[in-house]
Amino acid sequence: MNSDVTSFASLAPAYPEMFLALAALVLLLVGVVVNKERSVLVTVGAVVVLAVAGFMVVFQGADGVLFNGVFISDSFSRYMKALVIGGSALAIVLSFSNATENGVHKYEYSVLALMATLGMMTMVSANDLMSLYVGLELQSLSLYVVAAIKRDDARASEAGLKYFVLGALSSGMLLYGASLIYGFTGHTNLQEIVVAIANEGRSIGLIFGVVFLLAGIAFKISAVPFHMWTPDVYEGAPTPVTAFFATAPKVAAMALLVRLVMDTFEPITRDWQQIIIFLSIASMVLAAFAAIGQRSLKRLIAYSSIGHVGFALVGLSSGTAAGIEGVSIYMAIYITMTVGLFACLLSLRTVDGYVENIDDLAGLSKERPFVAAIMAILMFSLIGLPPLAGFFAKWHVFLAAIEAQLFVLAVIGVLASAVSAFYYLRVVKVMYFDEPVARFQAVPGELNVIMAVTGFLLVTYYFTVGSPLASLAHTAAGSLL
Amino acid sequence: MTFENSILSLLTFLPLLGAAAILLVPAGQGSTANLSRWIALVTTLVVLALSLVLWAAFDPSNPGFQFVVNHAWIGDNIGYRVGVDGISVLFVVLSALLMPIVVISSWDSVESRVKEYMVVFLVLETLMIGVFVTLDLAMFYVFFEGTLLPMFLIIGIWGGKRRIQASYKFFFYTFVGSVLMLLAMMAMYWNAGTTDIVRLLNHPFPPEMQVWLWLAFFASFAVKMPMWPFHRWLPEAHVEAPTAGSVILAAILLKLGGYGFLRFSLPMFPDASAQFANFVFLLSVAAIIITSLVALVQEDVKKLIAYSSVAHMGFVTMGIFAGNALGIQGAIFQMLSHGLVSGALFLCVGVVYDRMHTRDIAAYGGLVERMPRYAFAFMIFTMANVGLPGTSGFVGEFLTLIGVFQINTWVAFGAASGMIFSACYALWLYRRVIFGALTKDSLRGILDLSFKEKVVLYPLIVLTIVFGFYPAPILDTTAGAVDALVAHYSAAVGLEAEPVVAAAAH
Amino acid sequence: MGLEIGLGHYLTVAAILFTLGVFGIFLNRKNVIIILMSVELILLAVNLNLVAFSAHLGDLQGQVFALMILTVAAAEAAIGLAILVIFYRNRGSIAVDDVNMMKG
Amino acid sequence: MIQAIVFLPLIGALVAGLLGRTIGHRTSELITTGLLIVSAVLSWVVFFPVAFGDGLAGAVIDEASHGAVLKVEVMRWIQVGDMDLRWILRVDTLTAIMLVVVTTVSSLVHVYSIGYMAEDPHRSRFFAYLSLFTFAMLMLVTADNFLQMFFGWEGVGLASYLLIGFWYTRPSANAAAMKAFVVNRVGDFGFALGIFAAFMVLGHIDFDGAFHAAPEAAGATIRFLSWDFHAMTVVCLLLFMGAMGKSAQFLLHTWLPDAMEGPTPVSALIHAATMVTAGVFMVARLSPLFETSQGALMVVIAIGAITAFFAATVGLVQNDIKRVIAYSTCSQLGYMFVGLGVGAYSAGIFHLFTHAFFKALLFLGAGSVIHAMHHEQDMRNMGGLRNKIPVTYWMMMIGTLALTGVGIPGTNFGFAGFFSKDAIIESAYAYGGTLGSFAFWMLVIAALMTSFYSWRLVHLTFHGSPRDASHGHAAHPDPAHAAAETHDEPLDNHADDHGHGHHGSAHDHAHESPNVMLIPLYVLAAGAVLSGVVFYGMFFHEVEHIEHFFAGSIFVDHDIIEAAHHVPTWVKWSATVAMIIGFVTAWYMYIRDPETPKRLAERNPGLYRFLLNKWYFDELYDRIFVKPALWIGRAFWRGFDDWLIDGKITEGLGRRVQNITSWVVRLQSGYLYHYAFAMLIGVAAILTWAIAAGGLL
Repeated sequence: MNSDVTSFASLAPAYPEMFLALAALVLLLVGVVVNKERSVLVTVGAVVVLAVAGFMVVFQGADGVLFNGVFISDSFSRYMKALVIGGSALAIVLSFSNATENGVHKYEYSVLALMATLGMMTMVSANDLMSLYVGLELQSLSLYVVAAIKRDDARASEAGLKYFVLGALSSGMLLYGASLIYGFTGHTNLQEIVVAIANEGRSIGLIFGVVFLLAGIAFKISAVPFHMWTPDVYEGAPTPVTAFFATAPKVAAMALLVRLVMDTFEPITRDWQQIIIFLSIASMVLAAFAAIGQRSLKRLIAYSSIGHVGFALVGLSSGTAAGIEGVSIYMAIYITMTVGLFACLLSLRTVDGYVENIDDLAGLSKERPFVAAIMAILMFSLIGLPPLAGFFAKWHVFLAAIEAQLFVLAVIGVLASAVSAFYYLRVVKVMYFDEPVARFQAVPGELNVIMAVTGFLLVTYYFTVGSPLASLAHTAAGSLL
Repeated sequence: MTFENSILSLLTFLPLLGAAAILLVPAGQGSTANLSRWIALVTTLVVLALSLVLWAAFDPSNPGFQFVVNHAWIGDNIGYRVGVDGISVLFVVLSALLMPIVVISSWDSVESRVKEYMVVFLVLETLMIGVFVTLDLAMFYVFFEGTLLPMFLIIGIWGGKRRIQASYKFFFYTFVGSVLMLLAMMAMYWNAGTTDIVRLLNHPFPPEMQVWLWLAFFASFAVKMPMWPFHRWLPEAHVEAPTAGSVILAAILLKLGGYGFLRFSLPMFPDASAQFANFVFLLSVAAIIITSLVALVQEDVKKLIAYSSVAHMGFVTMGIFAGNALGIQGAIFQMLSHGLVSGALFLCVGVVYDRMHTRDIAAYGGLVERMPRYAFAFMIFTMANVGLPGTSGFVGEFLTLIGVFQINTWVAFGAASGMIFSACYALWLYRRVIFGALTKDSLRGILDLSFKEKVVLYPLIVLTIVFGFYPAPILDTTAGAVDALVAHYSAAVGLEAEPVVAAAAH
Repeated sequence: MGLEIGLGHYLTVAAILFTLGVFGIFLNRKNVIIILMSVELILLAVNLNLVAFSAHLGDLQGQVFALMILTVAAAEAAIGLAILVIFYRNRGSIAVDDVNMMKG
Repeated sequence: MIQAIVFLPLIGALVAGLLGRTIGHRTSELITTGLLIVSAVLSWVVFFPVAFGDGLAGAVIDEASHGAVLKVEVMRWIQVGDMDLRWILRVDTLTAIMLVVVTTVSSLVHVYSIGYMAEDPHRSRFFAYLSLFTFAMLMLVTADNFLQMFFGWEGVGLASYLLIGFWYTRPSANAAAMKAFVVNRVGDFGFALGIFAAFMVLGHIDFDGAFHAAPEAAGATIRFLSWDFHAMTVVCLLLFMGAMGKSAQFLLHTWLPDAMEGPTPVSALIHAATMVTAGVFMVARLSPLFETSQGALMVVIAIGAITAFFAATVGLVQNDIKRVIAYSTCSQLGYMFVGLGVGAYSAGIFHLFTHAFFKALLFLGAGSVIHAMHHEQDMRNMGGLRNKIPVTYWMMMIGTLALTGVGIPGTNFGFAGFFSKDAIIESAYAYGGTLGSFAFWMLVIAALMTSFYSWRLVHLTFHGSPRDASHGHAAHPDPAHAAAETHDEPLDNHADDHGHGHHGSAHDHAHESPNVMLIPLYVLAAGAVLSGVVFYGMFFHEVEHIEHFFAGSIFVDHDIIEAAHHVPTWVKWSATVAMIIGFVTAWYMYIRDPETPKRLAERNPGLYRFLLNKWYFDELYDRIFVKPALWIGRAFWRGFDDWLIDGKITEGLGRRVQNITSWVVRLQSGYLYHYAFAMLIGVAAILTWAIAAGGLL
């Protein structure tokens, strides 16, 4: 191994990860030392650490490939990492109120979240099958634990178990695929694999490998048919944890997928395109129908996230720069909507605890007009109804698909979105058209802020973030090709 | 910031400002509702005044777009582009005109959630005006589809007993139709490389592509119009919506479809339009005849008027696809006139609904005895609905018919029979509600128009009659743009229609 | 002429092991522990693959990869067992059929 | 001045209609009536120079056609593309005649109504409607283009609708009003199509332009619906359809008898003197167009002749005094159309002119009778009123004499109807051919029947002995007592304001009408007596005189008029003889031997019922139009909209979605091994697909 680590400064592209790793360990120490029942210090510290890391990512001076080519930092990775960090940080903020009730009051939660985030950042920056695997596992193992962190809760432990078993299976598949790719190309480095594929052409073994690898990642983004864990885990895990699951890991896995297919498997675009289209259609359609049958809000959100992954994949399946842009914008908006959604969910407590079922929202608009309004905005945005941000997200991905002449996919996609409108509207209907039944408790301040901000961003997307976000995504996509 | 480049933006977003102001009104106090009403009224009145200024400043001799602002904005595919031409400017005025009217009409009749109500209506106004002024394809969709949101809430929250089904049907019919249009818009961007409507208007789309684009746009506009047989949502939505909702729905939202046909289908896909013209004619005539007959047997006042709207929209689609100046001018006039008349009719229904809380025709009868002023207003609008010369309803009907007669006599023949049917159902309604002996005990104490109701209805009466006798302000405004459109269309289609009148052979 | 053990044979064995592991996950309806073992089987198959390829290609990457997998697998097994323990504490059973509170 | 004539009634209507409640009934009456009288006087001022002087004052003389036309532009109307429509008041001789007829009869009816409607609580509304009607009618006759005529056309339809349904509390009045409007709309449907066709064929929508273009278009064909037709025939027939509706010609006549639900002055003004003659006016106005299509003219003749005959047959057996006169009107309109159809436009207009006077007289007289009988309209309950209301009696006598055409052929002695009716009958004979003979005989037979039913009316009403209920008679020989619907003309609060008892003693209490009602009768009577003899020269006597008088406003066919003057003597006498036969028969059946009608009815029950039920047209239309329309409407509503579109497709789609949902949700079983299996299946499927589609096998 020839060492190109000549100076610390040359590691600049990896500073955020390094900082995060160190800080996570420090916070772990702090947690162990302080060891209180409720560790406000560690939680706040984690948020601060993430904020700093985010800052470092955004204002990072240097891009490049490090550590013998296993790590890459470029505009795309920084864009995605910023989303990951943002999602994680907000998820931790969401866990702040009523942490004890949710079982996320222990310092381990924040530390694990940081570890998971580190894993995700590694995924996003992975430039080698090994770093890919290590990042993925760091993320997954942390999340397995987090899912079951409410130890005395039967449903949470079931969620953890299911997540673990299926996650392990998917890891196995991913590894199996990785091993085949390695075997048939002779390389684990992604850049070298591209060259090898381009030179040697494709073979059955390679396609086997690609399929297994993509299946493993599809599990992480919960694309159909690798989605089965999602509703159960979302439902079983404590709500703040679900919020975490629904945001950052999705982005990281999606970023990984984008990098793999757009970069590594670029020479076999026609092959993976079929797979992505299949995953996309299956996700959009199945989620649209399955969600209609849900009564639990969290299961609804789970299916909704499956559906949204399908929509994001519509952009990816185009295999063009516009597609990457579309996915990038989609994930940003998706994260915003999801965070807002969980903020709403966490702010709806009655004396009996959190609201679980859709019908419990009846008449919310009279009881809590603000929360109801934000929730309605979110629902309309999730449908993709203009002028809300969700529409622009769909606009970008479908535009890419149309430009790639994937007309059938696009038609199925918009029809699925029409079906999906059905269940989103049901939430609005229950909140606005039905009569109130329950009394709700006061809403914690930070949730109000998060809701207000997300609501504002979604509504004013066209005027405020739309344009800058589009140019950022453009740069990000440019760096990948 | 000059008048030229700010007036349209101001018009579009001023209602949003009003909505924001209402949101800032502290909730929970007795005066909240009243303050909200006043803010809404003032905002809409200012918008109305501005729209009139716009109309006055509009140069009818210029067939192109005026007051244009054109910026690229999100990426390279969504821009901020606004401008009006002769076709759209009057719809802006119509939208602005009806808003203060609906605000006043719901002054007393809406008592729950007044604040939200006014906010939603102001948002709706922004979206409606936005549809007509935007010159960006994507933004057109944004505004067009955006109207679903407030309307869904209006029907669902302030509607009648079966409001939920109605709001769902409203939403899904239009949503499913327009998502296909969304894809077509993307395909247009893909083909033309721009979402600038001005440039798209001059972009020649390949004919085989036009067919698909046309069909996708048709899916959206035909539902929105609504054309038979995509109309089933309308009676239900109208019946369940609160009065103001019905008014806006009938007066403005239905026009979005017709406007869309004029703005997109005809000029951008001329070949496909020519190809599908007979299909549209068929549906239009079916709408006119069948829905008129259906209206004849209705037992619910609002439903009857809703079905009559469908029939009247048949004239619009027919006129548009006649593709000549007469037909298109007539279609635009018909839309504007129908905006006034159907809006007014729904307001009239609202007047008695507020008193009796039933829409059942059988529950009324002999109202003229106690409500002569109401009977008078209702008579004027009924006659306008029938298309009596001297009311605005006639001009549009006449122009579309004479326009389409030159293209296809069968269509004109079928559509003209609508004159008979409209008389049947409208007078049959009038006879059962207004005439007859006042024998029902529940009606004995009914009061004639209140001051606010007069304020709402009388201006509409005046406009209905003035534009019936002197439609020139409207026709002059639209003439330039329509002539340009017709020239463009016939040039694109290639040849003049085969002359229907043949000179004698000898 | 004895049987030459080539790459194909290793791959076949690995594929069989992998399949066994996968089948072990969804054919077993009794004990979650068996699932954990099946997972290990899958990882074993992968490692076999990697080492075989590594030997075949004559580089070290595959073997390095295999070592990493071994390490991670250990952590994974530990976490899996930990989750299993709290599951057992809550439900008093580790039967696969009992992991069925949430569905739909 | 023209503007004053046309718009004064509108002002009156607006004042009475909008401010009626504020200014009071009396003021409204006076304002509307006063304005109309002014308008009438001005009309005569316009008309006098035309009739007796040197032509229309201020008119522009068209060199080519010698047409004298006065045009006043009011404002722009519809300008689109090639079409330039303006509100222009056009006055020429034809218009001047109509102006006089309309304003004169209208002002007389206004005056009469002051008396007739004296106790009605909605008088100002009534007068507003009357004035509105007059305005619309004036717009019609002063129209300079098709569309303006259409405006007036529909405007009078509206006024007619409002006036027929004036007593809105009566279901029968509402039904009649609606029927009138709708049936008229059927005609207007044709009219409108005619306008469209005219615009397409002629390229103009104003009359002058259209007339100039007509000769060139005479040979053109048009593709209407799916067939090629002679263009002008299509245009004229479609336009004539409008005339049929408005003038209650055969097939579209059903509304006119029902329209008698309106107050009697309305019947006199609208449904006798003016509005119903709009069709005649239209054909005359468009005579340059009709002249280009012999086919269309033949249809006009046929329809006119059939109507004249048909309406007369029905008139024979009606019992309601107003309905008899209504059918008579219908029949006389048929005469007019025959006159127009054969090319003797001036004769048709002449009959229109005289008919306006004597028919208005008859209606107002009938109104006076009804007024006297406290709103009893059934002639079977009248009789012997001659002594009770002598003035009315004599006025009705004059009207009857004029209607039946009493006069001495070959001389200038005769009532108004004598001149005009004979002119038409002679022209019809002169037209010749099968159609001409058919029309001639139809008209002669109709004349006979006209005489019969007119005298029957007089006999039943004024002669004999009282037959109302209090006089103990079994009311009437007629077995089928079907005409009871008009018994309670106004609602109680109108009728009983008289302060008299019930109609049981109506005859005893019969009283002569006040002067305000009688004076209009005198004026009309003068017209009924004199209008024929005075104006015979201008309308029919000499071709040169006619041409000078009409000054190009209608087409004048020299040949037919010349030929009409030289028909055989028996033809000239035919109508008179028919009239005498009718008179004698009526005298025999109702004075000499009053049991005869009953015997006749019993001997021919089928025929009797056929006539009494107006040839079953209402039933027929109900069966073939109204019921199917409602059935189709209901079918499309319940069957198509609700069942198919909503139930099966929309909600069916919703149900399908629910089905799929429940199936999809069942996939999510909650069992780990199912989840793992799904993943495996997924991988296998993707693998297969990727390899197969990738062409690697």
